[in-house]
Amino acid sequence: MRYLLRRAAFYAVALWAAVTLNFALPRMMPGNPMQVLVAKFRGRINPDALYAYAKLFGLDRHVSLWAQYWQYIGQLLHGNLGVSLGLYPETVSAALMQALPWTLFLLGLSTLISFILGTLLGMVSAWRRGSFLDAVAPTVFTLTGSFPYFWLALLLLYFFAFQLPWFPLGHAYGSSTSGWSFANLPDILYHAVLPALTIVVTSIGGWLLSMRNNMINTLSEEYVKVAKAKGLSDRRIMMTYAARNAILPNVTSFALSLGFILSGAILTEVVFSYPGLGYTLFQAVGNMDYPMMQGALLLIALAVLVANFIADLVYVKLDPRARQG
Amino acid sequence: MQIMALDPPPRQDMGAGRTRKKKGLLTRAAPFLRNRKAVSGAVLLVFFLFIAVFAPLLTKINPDSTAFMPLQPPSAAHPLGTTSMGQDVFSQFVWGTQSSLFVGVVAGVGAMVLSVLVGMLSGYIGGVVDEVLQLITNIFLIIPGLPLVIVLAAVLPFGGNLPMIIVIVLTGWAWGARVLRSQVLTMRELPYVESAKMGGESAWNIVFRELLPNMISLIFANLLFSILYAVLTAAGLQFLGLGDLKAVNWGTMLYWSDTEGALLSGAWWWFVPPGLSIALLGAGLSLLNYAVDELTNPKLRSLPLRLRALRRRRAS
Amino acid sequence: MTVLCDIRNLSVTYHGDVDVKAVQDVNLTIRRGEIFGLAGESGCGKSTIVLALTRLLDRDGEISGGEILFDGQDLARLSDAGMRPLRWSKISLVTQSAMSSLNPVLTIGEQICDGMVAHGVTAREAWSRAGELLRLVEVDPGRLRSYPHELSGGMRQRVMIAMALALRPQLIVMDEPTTALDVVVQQQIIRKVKELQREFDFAVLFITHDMSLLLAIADRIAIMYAGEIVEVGVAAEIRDAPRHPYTKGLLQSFPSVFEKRELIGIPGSPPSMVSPPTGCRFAPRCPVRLDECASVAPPTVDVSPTHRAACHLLGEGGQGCV
Amino acid sequence: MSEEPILLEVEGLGKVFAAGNALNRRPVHAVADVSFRIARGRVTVIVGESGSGKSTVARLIARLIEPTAGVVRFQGEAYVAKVRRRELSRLRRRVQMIFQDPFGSLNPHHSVGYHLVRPLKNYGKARAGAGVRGRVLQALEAVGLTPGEDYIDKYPHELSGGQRQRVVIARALIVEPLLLLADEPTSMLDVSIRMGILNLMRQLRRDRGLSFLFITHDLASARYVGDDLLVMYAGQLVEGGPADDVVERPAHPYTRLLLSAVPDVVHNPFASDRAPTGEPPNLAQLPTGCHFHPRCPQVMEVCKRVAPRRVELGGGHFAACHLNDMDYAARQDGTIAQEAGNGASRRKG
Repeated sequence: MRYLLRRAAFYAVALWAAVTLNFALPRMMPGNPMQVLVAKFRGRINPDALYAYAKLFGLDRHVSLWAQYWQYIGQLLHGNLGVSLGLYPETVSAALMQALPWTLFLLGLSTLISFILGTLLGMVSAWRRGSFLDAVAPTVFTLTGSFPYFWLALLLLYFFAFQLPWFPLGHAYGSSTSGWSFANLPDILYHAVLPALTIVVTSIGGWLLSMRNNMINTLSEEYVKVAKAKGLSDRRIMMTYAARNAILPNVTSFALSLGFILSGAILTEVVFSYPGLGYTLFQAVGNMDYPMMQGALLLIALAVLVANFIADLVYVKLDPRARQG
Repeated sequence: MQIMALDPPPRQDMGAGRTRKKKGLLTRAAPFLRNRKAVSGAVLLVFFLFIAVFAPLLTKINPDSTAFMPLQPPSAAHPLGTTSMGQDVFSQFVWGTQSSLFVGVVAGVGAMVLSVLVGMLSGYIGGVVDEVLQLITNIFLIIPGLPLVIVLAAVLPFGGNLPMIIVIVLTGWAWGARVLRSQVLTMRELPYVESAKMGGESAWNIVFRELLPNMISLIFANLLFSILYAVLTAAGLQFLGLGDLKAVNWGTMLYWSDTEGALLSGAWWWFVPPGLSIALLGAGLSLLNYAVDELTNPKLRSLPLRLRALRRRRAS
Repeated sequence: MTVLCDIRNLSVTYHGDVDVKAVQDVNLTIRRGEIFGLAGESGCGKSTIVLALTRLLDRDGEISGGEILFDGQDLARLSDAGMRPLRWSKISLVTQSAMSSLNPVLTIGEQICDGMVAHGVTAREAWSRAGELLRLVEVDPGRLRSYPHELSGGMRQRVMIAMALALRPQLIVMDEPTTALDVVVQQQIIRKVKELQREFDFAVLFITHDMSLLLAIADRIAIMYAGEIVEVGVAAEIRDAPRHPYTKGLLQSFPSVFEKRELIGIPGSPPSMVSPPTGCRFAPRCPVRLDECASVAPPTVDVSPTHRAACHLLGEGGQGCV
Repeated sequence: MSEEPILLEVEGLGKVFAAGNALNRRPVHAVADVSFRIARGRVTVIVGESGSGKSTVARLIARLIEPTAGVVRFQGEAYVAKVRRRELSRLRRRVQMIFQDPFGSLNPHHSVGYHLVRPLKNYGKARAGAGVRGRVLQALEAVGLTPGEDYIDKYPHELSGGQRQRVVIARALIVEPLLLLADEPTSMLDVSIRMGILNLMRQLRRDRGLSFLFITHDLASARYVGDDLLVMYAGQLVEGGPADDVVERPAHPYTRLLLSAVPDVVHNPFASDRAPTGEPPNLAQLPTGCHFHPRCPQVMEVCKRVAPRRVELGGGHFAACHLNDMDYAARQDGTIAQEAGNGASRRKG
């Protein structure tokens, strides 16, 4: 429990850092941010939207930075992320809430597949040192792991959606269906195949390699030797003695590499026009939609923190030593 | 490349009575040369370095020149064809390699230096300094890099490669710092560090003369990882159109080929070279990294050929 | 006492960049119900013998010659599947560090039970027996639900011993079981082992580098040097009339708390097993070496019905070094 | 012991480590109220089980860690809590330390020569360039690595464990210290090599008048090299005095327990039928009163509440046990158990 409390304290600090960074971002633009914005958009944008943005970040008032900061945090606590400059009068939070489920779905699905598959492959290739699988899998997936996400996405799109029209060219669902419902699930899954494949292929190598290395290390542990001396079945030695211990560091790095995978997912979403957070962020950049950009960044940071906390919970469940803190 | 061979040999090798002379460079490099992954990784890396360094000799065509027939497939005059704007893809590729490698190496080295500084400082000094640095490291580790880079690239006022390099360094150092810190923490407790203290060495000498030489392979692996991260992130940003679009590099080549519909018009000679180059360079770096792992951790080494034959014999 | 385990001409080779023969033509017999001590310094091959006997050699280690006759079966030639029924039920193992020998993520109870369950004991039966086993080694049976890190070093080693006893094996191999423990705890553990041994009548192969401990507890002792057995005998013979110069040197390396005497130890250091000396492997460090020691390997000579040693000084009616 | 001048004087030395993390600090009393003296030219041994704090005492004297209580006086100069760099250098020029792990004590990247030259330079003892190599060779030969030329250019991985430990000793000796702190220098060495190092220590004491503080868990080695013996339990000194006296007439039940448990070529600890019980306490949760009382075969009521004082038994022999201090125990506790008197009367008689 103490361990979790300590982690929670850390996440609170990290969240505070993310919020503060977000507050600071518009102030990184040179000059008076308000004037810069007005000059930049010169009539292309609804002045109300710009005003709402300035208000959220306190760019319009001549009060102390400190007061502006507290004002901003107060707004955030009310779930107010401002109004989108590009999609005025839609609010940022509404737009992001629409995008969030898609990212969670795509990323959750592909990360889970990649984690499970990679961990299993790593486990088996370490258990069968020197086998064909062990000779091929780590090298092949190390190579695919260094592929640029977006290029792989482009290639898949070209071959499996354009040349061989097996899969759709993009988007999360077809024109006949819209949004989430159980009846739409086949269509949604159908649209998710290529983007998910991109993420799985490029991220599987990391899990495989780290699981393999951990497993090789645990296999030389004394307790594995004793387990063998006890006459336990290979299956039990592999699962309960070697893999159970080898997976612990993988759970920790699962959380840490989530940020990295998320980055790849953003590029994938852009290539496939997948309406998730990454695509929204990308469009916001194109529209110079600052409130949307910052809102998306904050939400992504929050999502990573939550995922990390879940990983911590799993870790505590798996490792009795962590329970004592 | 003799770096890895500098690591202390495993203890069981330390049999008594053997008197070896100080090893020459060639014998030190031997385990490296025997590792297939290391050699193929190095070959790939050297290939791209060669192109980058000798770019002016490899092509005389200005990569920006739009003087040619658009969308020509590869030919003798244009080994990699032309773009839809009539530029020579080969010369773009050659100069793009230079530009992409430059960003990758500069940002990679920058991130590495930052992680060495923070990691070593945090690990060796300890106390409050360590707690603060560790907190910062963990926050940077957890904050997703690319979205931040995207937003920063959009917000920061100046153009060119510099902002990209800065943001890549800022988002890429944390992982290495964490690894190095934990390594310093274990090494700080080693008796030879305490012995050096008893021998009157200053803190500076202990860090740089006693600890650093034993961490070279880790730092090298960290550098490889940082370069890979930098190349991928830079290409991703440029592909999204967030870099300097007038510059010629792998990322902008892909950006233009994508926006100009090279994919749909089947102009593979345009989008394959830059993408494949990123993949191959990445593969080279990963293979080297993998090899460093194997060379420094004897447990991970693959079986010698003779032993594999022996096992086959036993199995049959 | 009848023979339980007969090791004949055992050789073990580790394959690597160069092949290393870690154990060379070793002959040993372990009798039922005895404590057989195997002493030697680090790297002499004593742990390799343990690994060969329990068939736990790593993937690069191979039994390259000889046989291990245990209860009528040759363990050296058994397949993994053939070996499994013998494991733990006939031969069990207690290793040096109980901390690393216990799986950190399983409770003590689960680890005691799974060995029994693997040999056909029902889970319920195994659990109740596990409680009894802990009582036997004087650990609170409530500890069954504890994790290894919640126990002290001495308790963990007791748990290991309880675990090794679970299926009433005929032989328990103890590889430096007390090296990581303090002397007082060591004494508690050794007393417990001797007590249990009287009760259940199993044989113990006790591996250690500590001659003073071995002389106190073992019935018979074998001394190993550089992969070979140099001397075997009843404990009293080894203590009072050692015949091999290495054994003498070893005994000269253990000062006594109660008696102040000048000791010399052995000059030099053990050879590398990659290229062991020709002839007698101890010759380069031997204070009484002869010319032939450098070239001819010494034969093993019976000094008494229970005592043999391999030294040129013993050949042809020689007295050995005195 | 009294004729020779006192070199080192340790008074009330204590070290409390903070275990746990920022949210949950638990004090661990590694060393508490340790006092002793080392006379010039004598070998003083601290024996104790792992976790008894014996290594911490050596580290505190060498200032590798800072004490939380007490004074260390070396040649009359007092070193309290924080010591400045210059003072530290002055101390370490006269007090050197060698460590348990000969494999880890030498940096694999530096040659033997480098390891020996650095202390000379750092302590300003190597001004003339030519003399340095000579002094290094001399130091190597002094520890039995002859000829020195064969070793000076070698790297640690080319040496055996025993040779390494000799290099470590040579490095400590090259600055010509007066006191050598030896923290379990033989526990990781093969038995056949151990005697060589122990004999080297005895020889250095004899030939150079070097003083030692030898830390070990091995009573036999302690008796072999030691002039004076200090017994540590749970961070405190429980008994001390001339080695022969302590071994032959142990006054503290813990010392008796240790002596009865040592496997020995002469004495068989498994012959007697009295088995010791219990294990050393957790330093974060020390027992009240005498730390040894939960394991003590002669425990009295007073032991559970009142910590014993240190009592001089004559001839430099002392012990901290109520059995040797019955008057004090009686004053602390009106109801002394009758049977406990036996131990005390035996001591006095």
